[in-house]
Amino acid sequence: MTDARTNSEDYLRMYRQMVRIRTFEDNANQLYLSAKMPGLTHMYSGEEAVAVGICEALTDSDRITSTHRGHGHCVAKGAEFREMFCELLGKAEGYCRGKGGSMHIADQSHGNLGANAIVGGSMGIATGSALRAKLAGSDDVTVCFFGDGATAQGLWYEVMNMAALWKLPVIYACENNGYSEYTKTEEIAAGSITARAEAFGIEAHRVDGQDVLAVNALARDLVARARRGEGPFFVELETYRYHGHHVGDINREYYRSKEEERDWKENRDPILRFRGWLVAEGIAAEAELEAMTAEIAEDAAAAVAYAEAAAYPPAHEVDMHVFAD
Amino acid sequence: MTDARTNSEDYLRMYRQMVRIRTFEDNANQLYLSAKMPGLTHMYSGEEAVAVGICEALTDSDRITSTHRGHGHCVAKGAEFREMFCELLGKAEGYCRGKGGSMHIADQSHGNLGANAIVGGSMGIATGSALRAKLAGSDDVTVCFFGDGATAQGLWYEVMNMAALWKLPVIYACENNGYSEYTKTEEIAAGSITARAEAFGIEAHRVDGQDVLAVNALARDLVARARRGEGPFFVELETYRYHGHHVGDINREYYRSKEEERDWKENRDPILRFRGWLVAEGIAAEAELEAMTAEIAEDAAAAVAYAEAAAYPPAHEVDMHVFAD
Amino acid sequence: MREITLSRAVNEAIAEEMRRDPRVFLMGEDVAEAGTPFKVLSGLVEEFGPERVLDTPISEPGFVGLAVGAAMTGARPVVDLMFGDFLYLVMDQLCNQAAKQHYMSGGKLTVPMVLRTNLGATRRSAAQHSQSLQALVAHIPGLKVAMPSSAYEAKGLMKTAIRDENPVVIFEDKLMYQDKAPVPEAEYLIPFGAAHIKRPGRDVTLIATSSMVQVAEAAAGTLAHEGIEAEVVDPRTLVPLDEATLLESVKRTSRAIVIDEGHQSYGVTAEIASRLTEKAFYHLDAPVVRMGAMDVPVPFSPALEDLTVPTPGGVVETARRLCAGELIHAA
Amino acid sequence: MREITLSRAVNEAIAEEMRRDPRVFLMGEDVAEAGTPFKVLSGLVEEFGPERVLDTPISEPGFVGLAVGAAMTGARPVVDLMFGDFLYLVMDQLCNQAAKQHYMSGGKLTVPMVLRTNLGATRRSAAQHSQSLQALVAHIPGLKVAMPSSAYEAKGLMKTAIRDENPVVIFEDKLMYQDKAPVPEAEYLIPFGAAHIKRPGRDVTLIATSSMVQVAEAAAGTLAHEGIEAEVVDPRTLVPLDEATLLESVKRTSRAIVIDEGHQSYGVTAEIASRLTEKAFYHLDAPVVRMGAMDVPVPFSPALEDLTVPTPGGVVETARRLCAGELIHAA
Ligand SMILES: Cc1ncc(C[n+]2csc(CCOP(=O)(O)OP(=O)(O)O)c2C)c(N)n1
Ligand SMILES: Cc1ncc(C[n+]2csc(CCOP(=O)(O)OP(=O)(O)O)c2C)c(N)n1
Ligand SMILES: [Mg+2]
Ligand SMILES: [Mg+2]
Repeated sequence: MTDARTNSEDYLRMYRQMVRIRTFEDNANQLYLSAKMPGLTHMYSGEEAVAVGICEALTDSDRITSTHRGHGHCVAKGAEFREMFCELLGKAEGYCRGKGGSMHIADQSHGNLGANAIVGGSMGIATGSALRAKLAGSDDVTVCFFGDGATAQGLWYEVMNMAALWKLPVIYACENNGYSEYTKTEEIAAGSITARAEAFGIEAHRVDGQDVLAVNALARDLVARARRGEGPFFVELETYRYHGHHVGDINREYYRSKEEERDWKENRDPILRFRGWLVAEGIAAEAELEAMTAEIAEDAAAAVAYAEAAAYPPAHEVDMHVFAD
Repeated sequence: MTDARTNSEDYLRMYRQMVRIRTFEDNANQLYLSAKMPGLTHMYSGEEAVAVGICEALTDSDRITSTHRGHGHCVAKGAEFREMFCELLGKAEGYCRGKGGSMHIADQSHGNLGANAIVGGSMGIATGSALRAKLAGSDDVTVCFFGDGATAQGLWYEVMNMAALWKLPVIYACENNGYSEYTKTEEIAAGSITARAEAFGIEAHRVDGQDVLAVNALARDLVARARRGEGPFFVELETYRYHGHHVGDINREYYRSKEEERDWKENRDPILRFRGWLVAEGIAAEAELEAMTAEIAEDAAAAVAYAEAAAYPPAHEVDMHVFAD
Repeated sequence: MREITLSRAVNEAIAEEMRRDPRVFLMGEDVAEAGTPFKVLSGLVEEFGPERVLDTPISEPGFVGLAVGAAMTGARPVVDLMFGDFLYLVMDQLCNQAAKQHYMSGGKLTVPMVLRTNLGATRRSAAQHSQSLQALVAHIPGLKVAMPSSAYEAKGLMKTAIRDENPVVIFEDKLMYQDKAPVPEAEYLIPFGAAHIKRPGRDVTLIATSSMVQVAEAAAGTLAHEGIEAEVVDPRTLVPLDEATLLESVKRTSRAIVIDEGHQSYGVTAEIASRLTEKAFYHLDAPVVRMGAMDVPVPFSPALEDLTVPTPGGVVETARRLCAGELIHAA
Repeated sequence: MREITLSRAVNEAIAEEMRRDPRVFLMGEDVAEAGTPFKVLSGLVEEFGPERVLDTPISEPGFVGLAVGAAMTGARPVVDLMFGDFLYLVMDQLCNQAAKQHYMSGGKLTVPMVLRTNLGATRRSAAQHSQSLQALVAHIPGLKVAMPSSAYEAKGLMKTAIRDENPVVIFEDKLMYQDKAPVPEAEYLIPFGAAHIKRPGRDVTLIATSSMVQVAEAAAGTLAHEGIEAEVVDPRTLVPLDEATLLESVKRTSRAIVIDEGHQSYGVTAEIASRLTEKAFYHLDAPVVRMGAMDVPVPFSPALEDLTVPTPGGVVETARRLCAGELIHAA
């Protein structure tokens, strides 16, 4: 497994997944700007190396829980554009038959237990999935994604305590993008985030979230160890979101500067960095990567077109799925 | 202030307060055993040095929040036996006109914001009291008492974060008596409790909760510093409860041994230890302390008798106090 | 038939289901060796081991969250919430997460979990350990709500709850744990949404939930001596609610009193009374009478606490006036 | 009279009270520079400074707890809870702590705090950002509950809430923040427990809360063209509830529809309908009709979401049938 992920095919797959996320988000943003998408949505652009680096270390039987900023996790865990765009537009062919939308997109088939519109709301779910694995003697691992802002939710400490006491195969992955909504992390988080996990006896790591290889190497190691019962683990991933908090957050200079945004985009972009490396290492030629990007753009455009033309769920579905039989 | 507390008068007052707590609890337990007390109650016996050591470092304008095991804090913060027993028996002259009972006893006049039947339930209240002090420019300090079991409540981490960010004059005092109900602390608390506070940048201390002088010295120091804006602080106090989790918890050998109980009572009793020291240092003679104990016993007996004879609140009070005007 | 306590009945139900289905497990505070403070679960850890009977830290939101995640991925957790008053702590996990997963995922995810908790005042446990909060969860689509009124219902409803594919909240009356009732040795289940006529009568329908069924039955006994035949109906589940049986009874008697131990205002009695009024308006001789707990926090003092809940005496008096036509003039 | 938005009205109310009383302060997520995601509080931090307009971490139970403690010791916090759906997270602090302190302490402690939050679906925000949870808090003794229906009420009720000695929960309709209404320049307060007849009429009473008042008014407009004069009554506060005004109207019109955006079952409409039925039974031509939101989690898809809430068209249709006597046969 470790070997398998170090070959070119895997590198290219990681690259492809990162570009797929970026492309998905660009299209989703466009849908919003052209008033074709109902509601608001939170862009993952800039954070691609986190979702991809981690999810590439997982199999379909491993589970993840996602957040309000969940498209990246969903793509990285194996979801298809078509069902995703359908869901974002509230169409019947969406992953959740249009009932969930962006903030609740889930993809059972690939082990994505769903985005969550309650900050920190999935921390219990992820830990419970790991508990189930342990009780059932199954060796799957669950990754719980959440943002830096979510570390303020008391729930995290409650579930970390149980995960540590019971040695559960769960990895808490904190995407520290420096902000929760319109507030800088340092204004709302005292002390040290890694120390908070360590206080429960949980091994904690910090990693550059813009470096997909570093993220993936760490993730592969921790996933393997978690499978062997050495979990839980905590990882803080330093990253950045390019867009506003949500698609409607356009004027954001009152809380962060254009220079800061430019710096991250120009100097630390996870896709550009990885692309440079792939080319420098001779793993892929520029032209090959261009072609891949173009192909993904076409896929996305086709999926968007499909979703736009797709049908809404029929009225009678409104009171279906309240209860399972 | 610091000096004032090092003289004999203060030592004797601390001793008296510890004996008053023990005596109160013995009477409360008796009331339960003789079926004169409605409901259940949680005995503080064994933990007297914690409440007294800390509350003796406070003034009436300082606030405390208490727990389900709250009689000790109430006495230590200055409450009277009579109003306390009336409250425990549900009588109109109780601190809360009989409406609160043991688990909600509060004594506004001495800054006791009340016991709480929700484990950890007062952590927000204490921190909010400290926030009010800071906003109002007042120099009072708030102490938040809670048990080791309460460290499992997520609320604690949420309020510690805010207390640390805003430098609030609050002291979190964790009475670690080794058990939450019928479970040992180590079975339900991973890692280190002091490290959990430290992770938020909060200065943390551990102290022998059976040594009233050590507790008081630390408390005086931290209270003074908190008044100067150097808070918040965390203190873990190692202590032990002599009775069961509540008065009805009689057969407890399935979760803790008689030897363990005997060891704490015989070798680490906070009252016996302090008494030995007072006599050895020549601060008080045995006879003097005996007399004090006897006087307290009489006070308590009189208060119990008074409370037993006192009137219940009249029926029309049942729907009073739902709303304040 | 043998008689067992409500406590024993719950214990048997869980044990039987744990034997039947290895995915079922139990979690909560002091559920293992201690068997809960009410001793309801004694013996289970000995039979099923500490892996399936998990003592948790005092982290209600946390362990309910774990149960949701375990249920979503194939386990069938039964969670013990020591006091119904702690529901407030777990509302997000229960109502934002568990209740909505199936719907939000368009039917793909399911959350087959049971939250066992309790209700009931007059135990001198004061305002934070005496509440009857069934109305809060009954209001949230996606949750089923069961209210056993005796050992018999407690066993049959618990078994159904554990087999249900949805999150179910069961409220036991903490004052009834030692009450005995006939419970068959042979396995049985009680379906959800099937009200039970506990006592037939023609003059007035007493619809009572959980703890209040005993109150209604005691009242019916007294009323019988006065020649008033009260029918006692136990809905057994609030969600789903068996409207048909309730309506059938009320249409026959023309008079109804709804009794529930939750606070009266914005509570369970309002919903049941409204449904009866909407669908049996012209059969009613007088407005449906609601008897909930007073709209006050539960006071500690015995002198006050007993005034806050419906009593047999109060029900008798109300039924008497209702049948005498006196309540007609009120409206 | 000048017209201002609901958002502006809330802002003015809070600013005026903060100027008047130095004990009043504001806390919540992104309330300072950002002025909340809805921009309701813009400008306040500039006037009152970051000590009185406190940005909190994303710790709802924590900061509501802080507000309770601050209120118990002399401050008067106004807490911003960004979405009404987050109420589940703060229920313990709100319902076990804030609501009960005054009673449990025998009248000695008070908790003068305001929790500002919102309600309302059809914003395409899906199941966890669209709920209308007023029934949950209205059920808990010790909490007052206000439901402003326009900028005018939003200002007057907010000022009253801040001066109240008790915990008050105010639900604003998040779809109405930009709606304008006439609001006097001069100071005014709206007392709690005083319903307002928004539009007089003799044929049917439409009792509507918050967001649903607009729906009722739109329906009344349409009905007027058909010769049906609907009276629109806005209770303005659920706790205390102005029963007298509601009853007076219903006794006059003999027909009532209660409209609220919370889920219908075990919700607000049941309580109001029950009180009307209990006290105006013999004045009613037909059972009081309830129109709440469907008992489903709020779906994301616009095609479904719009079906879940009461609409003017739905109210018109119901009122028409009610006035034509058609609903009589239903019961
Ligand atoms: C419990 C809860 N509180 C508040 C919000 C509103 N909210 C949505 S996203 C967000 C910020 C989250 O920050 P972070 O966890 O760092 O994630 P990021 O958006 O940066 O990815 C907030 C406050 C919410 N959805 N849930
Ligand atoms: C939120 C909540 N959960 C559970 C309980 C039941 N309970 C009462 S006391 C207690 C143990 C508390 O342990 P600890 O905090 O160590 O205090 P101690 O009793 O040891 O003083 C528990 C679980 C409660 N009252 N509140
Ligand atoms: Mg962030
Ligand atoms: Mg303890």
